[in-house]
Order: sequence, then structure tokens, then C-alpha cells
Amino acid sequence: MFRKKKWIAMLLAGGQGSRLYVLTKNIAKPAVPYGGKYRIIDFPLSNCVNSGIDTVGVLTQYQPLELNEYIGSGQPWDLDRMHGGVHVLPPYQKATKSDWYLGTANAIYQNTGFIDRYDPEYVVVLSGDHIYKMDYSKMLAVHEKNKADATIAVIEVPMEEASRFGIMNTNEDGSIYEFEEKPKHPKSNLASMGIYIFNWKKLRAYLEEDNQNPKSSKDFGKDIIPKMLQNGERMFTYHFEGYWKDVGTIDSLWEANMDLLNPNVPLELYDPSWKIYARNPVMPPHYVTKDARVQNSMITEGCYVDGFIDFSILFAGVTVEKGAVVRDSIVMPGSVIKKGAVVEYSIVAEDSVIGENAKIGMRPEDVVDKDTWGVAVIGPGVTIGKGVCIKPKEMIDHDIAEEVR
Amino acid sequence: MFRKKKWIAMLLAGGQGSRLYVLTKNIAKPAVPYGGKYRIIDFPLSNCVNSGIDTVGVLTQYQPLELNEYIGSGQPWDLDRMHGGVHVLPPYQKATKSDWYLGTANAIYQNTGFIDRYDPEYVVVLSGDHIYKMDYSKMLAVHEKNKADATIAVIEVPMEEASRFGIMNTNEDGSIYEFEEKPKHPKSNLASMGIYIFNWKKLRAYLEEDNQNPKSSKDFGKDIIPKMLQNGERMFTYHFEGYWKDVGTIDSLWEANMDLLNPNVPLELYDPSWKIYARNPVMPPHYVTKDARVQNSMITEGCYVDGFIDFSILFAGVTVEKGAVVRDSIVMPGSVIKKGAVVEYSIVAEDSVIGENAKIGMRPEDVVDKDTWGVAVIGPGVTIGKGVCIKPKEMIDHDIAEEVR
Amino acid sequence: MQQYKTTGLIFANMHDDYLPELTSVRSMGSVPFAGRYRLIDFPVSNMVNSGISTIGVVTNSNYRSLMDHLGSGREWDLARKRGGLYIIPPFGLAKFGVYKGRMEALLCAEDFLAHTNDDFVVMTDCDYVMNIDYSALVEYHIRHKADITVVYQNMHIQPMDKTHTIFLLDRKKRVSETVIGVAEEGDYNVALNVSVIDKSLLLKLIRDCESRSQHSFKQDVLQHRANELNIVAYEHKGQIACIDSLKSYYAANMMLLDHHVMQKFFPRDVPIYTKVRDEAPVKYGLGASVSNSLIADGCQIEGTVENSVIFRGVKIGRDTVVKNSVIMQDTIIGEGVSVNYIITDKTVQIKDGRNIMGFASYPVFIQKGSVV
Amino acid sequence: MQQYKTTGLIFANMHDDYLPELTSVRSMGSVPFAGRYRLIDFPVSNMVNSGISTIGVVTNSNYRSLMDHLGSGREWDLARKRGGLYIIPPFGLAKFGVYKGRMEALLCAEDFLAHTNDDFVVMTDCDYVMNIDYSALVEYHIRHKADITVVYQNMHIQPMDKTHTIFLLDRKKRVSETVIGVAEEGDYNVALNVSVIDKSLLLKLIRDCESRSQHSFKQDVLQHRANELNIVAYEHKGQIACIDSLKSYYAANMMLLDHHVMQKFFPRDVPIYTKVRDEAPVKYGLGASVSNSLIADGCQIEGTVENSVIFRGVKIGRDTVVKNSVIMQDTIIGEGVSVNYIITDKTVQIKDGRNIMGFASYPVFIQKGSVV
Repeated sequence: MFRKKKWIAMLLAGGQGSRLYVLTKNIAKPAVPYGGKYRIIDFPLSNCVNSGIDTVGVLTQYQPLELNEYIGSGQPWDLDRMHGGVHVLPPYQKATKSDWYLGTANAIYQNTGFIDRYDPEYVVVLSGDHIYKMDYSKMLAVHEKNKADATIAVIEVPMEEASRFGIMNTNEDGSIYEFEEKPKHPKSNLASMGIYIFNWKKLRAYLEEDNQNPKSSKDFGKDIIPKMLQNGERMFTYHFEGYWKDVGTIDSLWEANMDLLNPNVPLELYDPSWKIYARNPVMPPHYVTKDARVQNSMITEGCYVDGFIDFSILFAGVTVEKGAVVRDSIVMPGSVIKKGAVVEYSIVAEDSVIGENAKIGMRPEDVVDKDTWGVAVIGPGVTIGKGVCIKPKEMIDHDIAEEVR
Repeated sequence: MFRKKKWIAMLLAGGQGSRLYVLTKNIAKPAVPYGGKYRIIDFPLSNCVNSGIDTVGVLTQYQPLELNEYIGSGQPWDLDRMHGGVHVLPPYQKATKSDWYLGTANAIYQNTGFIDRYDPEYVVVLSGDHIYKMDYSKMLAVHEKNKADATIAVIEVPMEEASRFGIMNTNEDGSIYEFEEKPKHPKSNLASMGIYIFNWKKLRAYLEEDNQNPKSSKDFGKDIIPKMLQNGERMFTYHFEGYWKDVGTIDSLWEANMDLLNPNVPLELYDPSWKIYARNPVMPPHYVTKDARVQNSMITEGCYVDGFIDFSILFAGVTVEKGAVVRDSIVMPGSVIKKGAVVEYSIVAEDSVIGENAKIGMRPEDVVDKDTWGVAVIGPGVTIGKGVCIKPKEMIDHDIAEEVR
Repeated sequence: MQQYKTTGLIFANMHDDYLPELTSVRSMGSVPFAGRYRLIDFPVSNMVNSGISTIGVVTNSNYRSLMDHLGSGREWDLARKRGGLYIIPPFGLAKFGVYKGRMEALLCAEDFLAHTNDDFVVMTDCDYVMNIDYSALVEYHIRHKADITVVYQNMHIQPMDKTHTIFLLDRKKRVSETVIGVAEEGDYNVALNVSVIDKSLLLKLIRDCESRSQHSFKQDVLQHRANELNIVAYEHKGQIACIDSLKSYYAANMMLLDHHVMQKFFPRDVPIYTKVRDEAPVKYGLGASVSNSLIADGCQIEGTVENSVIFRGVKIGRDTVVKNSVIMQDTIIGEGVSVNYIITDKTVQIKDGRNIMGFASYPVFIQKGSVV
Repeated sequence: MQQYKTTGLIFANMHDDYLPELTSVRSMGSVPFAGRYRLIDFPVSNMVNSGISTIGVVTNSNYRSLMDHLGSGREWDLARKRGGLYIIPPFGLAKFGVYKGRMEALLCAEDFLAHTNDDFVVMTDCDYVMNIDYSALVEYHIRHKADITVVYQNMHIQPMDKTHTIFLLDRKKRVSETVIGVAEEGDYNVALNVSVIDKSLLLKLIRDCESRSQHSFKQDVLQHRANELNIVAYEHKGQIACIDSLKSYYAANMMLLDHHVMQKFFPRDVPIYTKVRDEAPVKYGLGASVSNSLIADGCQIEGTVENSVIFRGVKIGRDTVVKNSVIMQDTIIGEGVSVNYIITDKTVQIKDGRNIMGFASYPVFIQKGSVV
């Protein structure tokens, strides 16, 4: 029943994303909402299907319930196939032993059986943590042209930031001679994007060997790539140009959302030839009242806007009542901003309620001590009482009752 | 996005089924093939959809890969729904801790979040180990009529076998006053079928309490049911009449298959109003040659029969070459019985090859010492060489080369 | 859970003639409405929400866009192995071509009906928009031991409203007479073109009408068989919108700008499903100004929008003002445009600097694909 | 992976007139074949196996059973958001009704073709059964820089075979002439009614033929435009079965009893997909005796079956002998029956003790639903 596939993708979606704190308390990082109607994982999944990959294994481990439910049969991404399609792959018990995934490489290793069913020539390894649009088939074409054993997508980063990334040092032909993880003195500014294409037979052998090595941390970047380089395998880079953003922290998640409102940022969501697919809410068009004011913002279905929205992103089913102000902020699905509340430089997670005249966050220009400033975060399902004031940089994961005067 | 459901089913499919030995080395017990084109789990899944249950959680733990792949989107069972449908639920890591399922009750407890999403009034708890056709909606009607907190399906077993089962002792109105697990001196012959309907709110409370109890084995039969009885909850039986068989051992699996060939056994697969759904192989009709002989057997698509088949079940894509004999046996998908081979009282698992003139198993009447007799089992993917003789009761999990003379 | 087993039957082409502007390229059922829906989304969603999962859609002509829209029925959770959505087109069987009246259309649906296991059939057209619980209707039908139950709403109508069917009721809500059009202005019980009928009776009537060459359900069944049959009326008290002309179509869209009306059509817990288009959220530019408007996903708005319904994928340029208008999907309006009281069909282009103006009572209609 | 982007177009009603016994209740495409298939399963599966995932099925009449069979295309993995299976029925658009010739049929498909992003179109009828790799055909088409590539097989035909189209080829495999029927018995290059054409050329030809009131692809394109166009022929060397009469239909089924022929139609790694019916395996009773027969799932066999093709869900009673016959789905044959050289359509019932006998050259046909 299993037919050979030329290539399949394995998407690492297991990370807890602990630097997103309250936003990932109950969900895995790839399930975090982004851009008004998406979740982070919609980007790699849509990239796969748009690139012609019809078989994707999603490796989950941490709080996968919501992610499982979200991916479902894969239909929203056109990945509900008879042969292939999207499959969620959690860790499992075997007859002899039971292991959680120990590292990125181990997660792939434990699913060798899954991959072998499709007998692919190439395996694309992706992570579920980044926002970007990329045609993996172009990368594959380069991989094939180079007759490479592994190809690693790289992006140029500012030289002064290079020491925060895994840096690839390459020869003129694009072949890699050295990989340095967060080098103090980087030799190049080509940062690994965590996107790999491997010849499956080759990778399979390295994974098996790595699994035998008790000292290995079983990670692609730390173990597999250096080992392959050391053994002189044909390793090449693929230069990606375009928007690419890790959304691993509160600040970067906020920024990545705000980038959508910046006409100079090259991340186009309205391109019919490269749609980003998502599970769609079943809601009517959004309604903007007579008294509302909306500028430079993104608003989606099911919203009711009676207040002032500026430089903000409202997700599905958000209500902003009369006189409320949402500025430089992100309000996730189903949340309610009550009358007269002011939300500035904040992320309000799903199904939260911001009480009347409450004040969430603050503009940096209104803060005296700039060190105390940062994006305020209201966790999912939290109710903030009438008139309550939440300071910049605060992170709230429990209800706060109305201030008693 | 989640609408309230009246009832949902939770199917315990985590068991290793270790008494099926080589047959469950790489697959979970519910994924074991049965009846020519089914797997065991097709029965409870089809019962669910035929009873009007459209939301099923399948709790997996042991070797779930094949089961996951088999269940897929749930389409074969009409369980690929926008709201509800079938969901595979493996254990997972939470922010605070990570647990494998500890017992049947714990498996349900760990998926409280999944169940709560549908806010059901009733939860049906099923196991994936039995072959039977049952209309759960009739059981629910009895549950509702009795205003019960829990209803347990029971079947009358011969009194002399009652001590092998969990026995329900009931009052005249069908209410249960006592539950005895494998009693030495059974007071009744009403055996629990491992099929429960609970009021979810009530069950939820018991599961939470049970989870706090470090002495509990976290099992429905051992902990939850006795505790509920002790507390005087309204517990009733539902009398089931019809075919019901645990297929937990090689012998019972063999028998349950053979039962399909017995016109006196009330398990009807040809009833259009209660179809058993399965993932269908994509193969043409089977072909029976001029020289073949087929009697009292079940044969399915993709088979090529050039030999003698008697009292046997051939699964999809089996080849029986000229002069080969298959008698009182089960041959699972894709296996080949070569020329002149004789297979008697055997189970040949998937993708095995029985070499020319090999002899697998034996009829009991041909065996002198009856204690040495039993069903012979050839494990999946095993090749038995030309002329090799496999004795009754043997269990082969590796290739055996041609005998050198 | 559905208590009584009911099949749904939707007539997608009935009343195409009311709205020639919009139905020259599509059936009544596929007329766009409310920013992201088609009229047929309402009866299909109502059925699904009422537990009806076997639905036949009877089509006659111009149904390509309807087939594209409904697809396999997946968005309504109707892509089923058992039951689900069936399109019943003309010429599907050797004996049937394009139909004349409803009873003839039902002849095409006879096979479909005979194969369902259900006891009742809910039949509906697409010309009244509503969010209605058909299971309450079926229960009412059973409780009243009716042969046919018809749905009405009491409303004020004018003598020239020739499109309305009126029921005269006795005290027990039995239909004593069915009339088409009225002589005097006043309040009447107006048919919403929804009914429920026992399946066995329907099959009998289909045969009976065929052998008598009777084509019309209204005339040949509701009017002429009023004495033989127990025809009972059921009042739908919820919000409705009647679409029987371009004017009423425009008015129905404008009604939705009252958020209370909108919520009656689209309560959160009884959703209306439609085809997914995978559009991005609406992007409002720096100069955007929007008030009292309904805006669907995929739009990019740089200008001013007032009192309008904007469908999916519309672009509105800088310094453009759109007022009191219904702008259908993928319409592109350039910069410096001013439009007022217009209806654009799909994929219209309005170039930079154009001015188009209609009246509230006579909105200007711009045909599908036009470039202005 | 598919190298060249190709759309598929299947004509489901072409040649209905060859097989009036079976097509009075269905289209050619939905004629049952080989125990569990319909003829259309072959072109659809061939396309899917060749990487073509956007497929239009042009229908004209009698296509209800075809729609039921194809459904959303799920069994062929064609229930896609992008591409997938499209049924193109008559009266789907205002301007088109029932078509006369292939070029008129293509007029209905014009919109569908215009919306695909593909460069080539593979067109096929359902009257030749084969397992063919269309991607090799498209590569051949490109390599030969052809405008149209037609598929043929060399076979021996009689002058009375009026259904065959013959290609006269030059050395470079260019079609110098297309003729319909031949004057003398002999070996000829016979059209298999499969072709590939550049999409842009096809769209041009559709318009061109419309404005000249030309309806036929064979006459108006292949014959009359042979000089303007570079028409190249591609030989299909694989197994085929031609279905152009009840006699050849019977013979095609009987061919399958040669297991080598069967394997050519159904190689393990190039499967033919069909609608799933969720049947149980075949159950053979104690007195069953079967030889040289093809038996589909869901059958219950108590009697004797020889040299026959038995479709899904057939029951054959005790002491019954079925020989040299094609028994279609859900036929019920009682006890003590003897039949030889018969073809039963779907859901036929043959009561206990009946005898029916035809000849190899003239099999007896029993209509759908008959009780004998």
C-alpha cells in the first residue's frame, strides 16, 4: 500500500518553547497563534504543500493535544492524502523499551520506520518555530545539482548578530568546510535556518551510528552535522533570501506580528500562488461600527470593533467595545476588550477578558525608566478586572479582580 | 469550535497483547488482522459509527505506528468529521510532568482535556480486544431509563467458566450490588464485557480522586468500579446477547476466525445495516484457477488460488500455488504458499513465504501426543525454506532456510 | 442528536427569475450574500445544525458555480460515506431532462428519496434567508399529525408583491386556503417556501402528479389538494430576509449592518458554514477609514468605506470612498474612486478616478467581470 | 513526480450507442467491468498513476450513476483543495445544454481548462480498457514537437468494424490520414481514442470549431486539419480490451480469466482504484466448487461456478451451476439454477430451478433489476 516517494518532510514540533512562558503553558510552540488567523506551524506546512511535498511527519512530544486537534486529518493544508499526507508522530512504547525523544536527531531516528515506509530518496528536516515562505523544491534542485549528501539552508544575518546563530563557513562553490555553533568570532554571516535536506540512506546510517554513541546529545546541529563534516560528506548551503524570523521569545513574537503591518517587510500573505493555509474559523465577516476607528491593522472574521485600533492585529472573534483602545498590540482569538480599556504594546492571549477601563501595557515613550519597559502579556483565559492596571513587561497567568477602592 | 456532544467513546487500544507473541511484536493488539479483511479495532470502531457515536478517542501507547497509519483520518469508518471524528491519543509531556498511561483509568484520566472539549453527558469506554457487533445506543437507552451513573455490559457465560471473568452480581432490577474479579465461587454467570457507559461528570470526579490515590492501580475493573459500588452509585448491567469473543491468545484468535466459517455462529458480516468497515486494499477480485478447489472458506480481493483451500481464511493478496494445501488455517495479507506446501491448523502472519513442499502445523488427529499439539504460528515477514517442517504449536519469528539433505 | 430521521431537499434554481441580474451566470442558490456566503449556505447549514445529514440539492441549469461551491460537502461536514450531500442535476437519468415545475423536479429526486431510510423530508428554496431549527419544525409536524407542514411569517405586504404565497389559516393553524398574491395591502401569513412532508406521502404525490401531468407544488398540491390533506402551518418567528428582486437583495445586505440583525442570522453557537477560501485577514492601510461596514477576509483597504458590505478579496485603493454599496468578491477598486449605492458582481474592476452613483431605491448593478 | 503539467479530460458518454443494453441506464463510463470496476476507473486511475491530479469528466446524460460512483474523487486521492476531480455536466452554464459532438462537449469544458495552470491536456474516452502511463505519452508528445499526439495499437480488423478509426502514418509516425472504417480485412493502426494536445491549441480549436459550427474532433480536427497541424501517433503496446458491442464486452470480461492478461491490466504496483463498497470477503459454503473464475468481495457461493466473472455482492445458491457468465453486482441466483453464457446486469434475481442458456457468440443479457 505504500508507494515510493521522492521526498518527504519531517517537522520537529516537539519544543516546549519555554521562553514564550504563559503562551505555551498548555500548547506546544508551533501551535501558538500568529498573524491574525494562523499558527506558527501553518508556515512550514504550507511551504511543504506549496513546494510539492505531500508527505509530512510532525514530531510532537510536549502538550500535543491542541496541535493534534489542529492538524487533524491535514485537510486545511490539502494534506489528507490516501498515500502520504500529514501524520502526527508522538513518542511510543516498543516491545523492548520506551523512550521520549531525546534530541532532534533522536526524534527522527525513532521514526525510521515511518520514513522507511515511503522509501524516500530525500528527507527534508524542518522546525516548527519559524515564520517564513520558502520553496523547498528550489532547495532540492540545488541539492541535486550539487550531488550533495546534505544541504543546509542559510540566510545572511548582520555580522554583529552572527554570534547568536549557528554559522556555516563555506568554500566558493557553496560547500561547507566548517560549522560553528554561536561562534564568538564568526568567520561568516551565513546562519543556519534549521532547514536540512538529506539523502535518506546517508542520514539513516548517521542516525544509527549516533544512536549507539552514549556521549551524543542526539541533536542535528551539535552531533549529526559536525560528524558528517568530519567524515568529508558532500555538504552544501542553500542561500535563502527573504523574510525569516524565529519567534521563540515574547519580543520576537510581537515583532514578527508587527512586521506584517510594515509595508517594507517582504512577507506577503496575499499572494494567491503561495497561500498560507490554516484551519479556518467558522465566523461571519467582521463588523466595524460607526464610531470605530481602524488604521494600519489586521482584523479577521468574527471580530466586532467599536473602539480604536491602531498598529494592531486582532484574531478571529475578538470584541473591542466602545471607546476601548488597542494600539501596537496583538489580541488572540475570542478575547474581549471592554469599554474604555486601553491595551498598548501587549499580547493578549486567547479567550481573555480585559475589564472596563483597565490599562494593559504602556508605550515606551510614556515610561521613564526604559529598563522596566517591555511587552505586557495576558495569558490565555485570564480575566482582568475593571480598572486594573497591568504594567509593561508583566506576564499575567491568573485572573486579577477589580480594584477595590 | 467545539460543540457539545451527547456522548463520545474512548477506546482503550494500548495493550501489547503479549499473549499473541510474534503477531504483536511490531503492532498493537487492536491492529492484528482478523476475518479476511479486518483488524480487531474495526469492530469497536464500526460499532461506534453504526450506533451513532461520531467522536472516538483511541488511546494508544504500545507500537502505535501501524495503528495510527491504519486509522489515519478515520475516513474508512466515516469518522473523518469536522466536529469530532476519530482521534488517536498517545501519552504526552505536560509542562510539569510526563507520564505513560499507568492503567485503563489513568489513560482516560490523562485525556480529561480531550473529553472536556466535547462536554459530553456520557462517555462510553471500550476496549480494542474483542470481536462483537453491538448497538451501543440500545445500551445508552437502558442507561438513561435506569438513570444510572454507570452501566456495564454483561454477557452470560457458562457457569463453569465464570471464574475466568469479572462477574457482576445483580439485583432483580439489574442493579449491581457486587463485582467480583475472577471469583473462585461465582454467584452469577454475568461476565463484564469491558464496555462501560458513564455519566462523564461522575466519572471525572472518580478519576480525579483515583489519581490522588497512590495505592490505586488506576484500572476500571480493579479500582473505579469497586469504588463506585462502595459509594452506592447507581450501577446497572446491560444484558448483551450475541457473539462476543476475546482474541487475546493464539488459540482464541484462531477460533474466532474459524467461527466465521461456522454457519451456527451468530456473527454476520454480510448485513448491510450493520457493516463492519475497514481500510480496503486496492486489489482486483480474487482468481480461482481451473485446478483449484475451495470449500467452506473465506477469500478476499487480490488472492490467487491454484491449490486446495478448506476451512481456511485467506487475507488480501495471498497466493496459494498449485498443489499447495491450506486447511483449518489463517493466512494473513500478502503471504505466499508455494507449490506443494501443506499448511494445517496454522496462522501465517503477513508477508510470509512458505517454501515449496514445506509442512506447517498438523491436524490434531495426526498427532500421537495430544499435549504437543497446538496451532502453529509463522510470524510476519518470515520465509520458510523448501521442504521445511514446522511442528504444531511452534512459533517462528525468523527465517528458516531450506533443509540441506 | 436528531430525534426523527429526516432527509433534506433544497431547490437551488427556484425563483432564479426574481433576480436576473445575479442569476444570469449562476443559480439562486449560489448568489453571494453577507460578505462570504452563498444563499444556499443557509439551508444547508440549517439542516446540518438540525441533525439532517442526507441532503439532496435539485438543480436545473446554471449550476456549475453551485457544484464548485458545494464540492464534496466537506465544509458542512457532509463528505460522508453514509448520507451526505447529493447534487441532483438535469439529464442525470435517461428519462429526465430540464424540469418545469417543482413536482417535475421532484421526479428527478425520486430515486434519491427512495434510497434514504428517513421518514420525513424537509424541502426548502433559497429565496428566504434565515437561521432556523428544522428539528423543531419536524417535531411540530409530528405533534400536529400533519400531512404537510408549511412555514410562514406574518408580514406586511403590498398588492403588487406577486412573488408571495399567502396562507389562510383556521384556529388550529390548519391551512384552509393558499393564495398567490393579494388584492389589498395588509398583514398576511406569507410562505417562506419551507415545508416538511412525510416521505411516503411525498413519493405518492410525485407519482400522482406525474400521471396527471401536474407540475406545481403550490397549485397542484397546496391549492388543489387542500381538502384531502391535513396541511398545517408553522410560524417562524426569527429574523428573515426575503430576496425577490435586486432591490430587496440590496436591502437584505444593508440589514446586516444592524449588528443585532446580524447576530440573529449568525448566532455564535449555530454557525453558518461556507466554502473556505484560505484568505489572509483584512489589512487596513495607514489612510484607511471604515465605519458601519461588514468586511470579509482577504480584503486590502487603503481608502474610506461607509455603510457597505465588502466581500472576500476586495481591494480598495487610496483616496477612494465607497459608500452604501455591496462589493462582491475580488472586486478591485482603484485610487481616487468615489462610488455610492452600487452593487458590483464578482471580479469587477473600477479604475482610478471613476465616479459611480445610484440611489437607495435603485442601486447601480455592475456585471461580473466588468471593467469600469 | 510529474514532470510536465498536464490536465486530464475524460469523455464519459462517448460511444454510449455501442452498448445500448448497458447504457440505457448509465453512461459508458459507468459500465461495470472486471468484477468490481467501472470503465471510467481505468482512465481516472491511469491519470492519477501518471501524476495528473486535475481531471475533468465531461458528461452528457445518464450520468447520475457516474456521479455516485466518482463521488468527491476520494478513492482516487482526488478530493483535493487544489485540482482534483471536476464533473462537467450539461446545463451547468447558461449557454450550454446537451452536446452533439466532442468539440461541442469541449465548449462546456472551456472554463475548466482555462482555469488550470497546466500546459497539456490528455483526452480519453472509456471504450478501450488499458493500464497506460500517460506521462510517457506526454514526454513523447513534447519530444516530437507535436501539436496533437494520438494513441494507436496495430490490430487485425474486419471491414464491418465501423467503430474503428484508422491512422495512416508516415515513417516519422506522423498521421498522414485518418479514416473511419476500412474496405478490406487486415492489420491497421487503430485509434484507442486517447490523445494529448497543447492546452493553448485546444482552446484555440474549441473557439475555431464553434465559429464554424464544427462538432467532431475526428472529422473536423483530425481529418480536416491534418495538413495544418503536426499530428503524431504513439503506439501503446500494452494489453487492451475494446468494448464496442455486447459481444466484445462479454469477450473482454472472459479475457480476464487468463491470469496473465489480468496481471497486465492490474499490475500490483500500478493499481486501478474504484469506489469502496465495504464488502465482507467471499464466503464459500461446504458444497461450493469454483474453477477458472474471478470473484469479487461480498459474494456468498454455495454452488458451482466455472469460467465466470462474478461481481460484488452476488449470491449463488446450492446445487446451482453458473458457467461462462458475467454476473453483475448484487445479482441473486437461487438454488438448483443452471445458467450458461449469460450476462446479468445489476440486482437481477434468478429464482430457484430456472435454466437460462446463451451461446459464446450470443450471450443472453438480463436487464437491471429483472426477476427471472
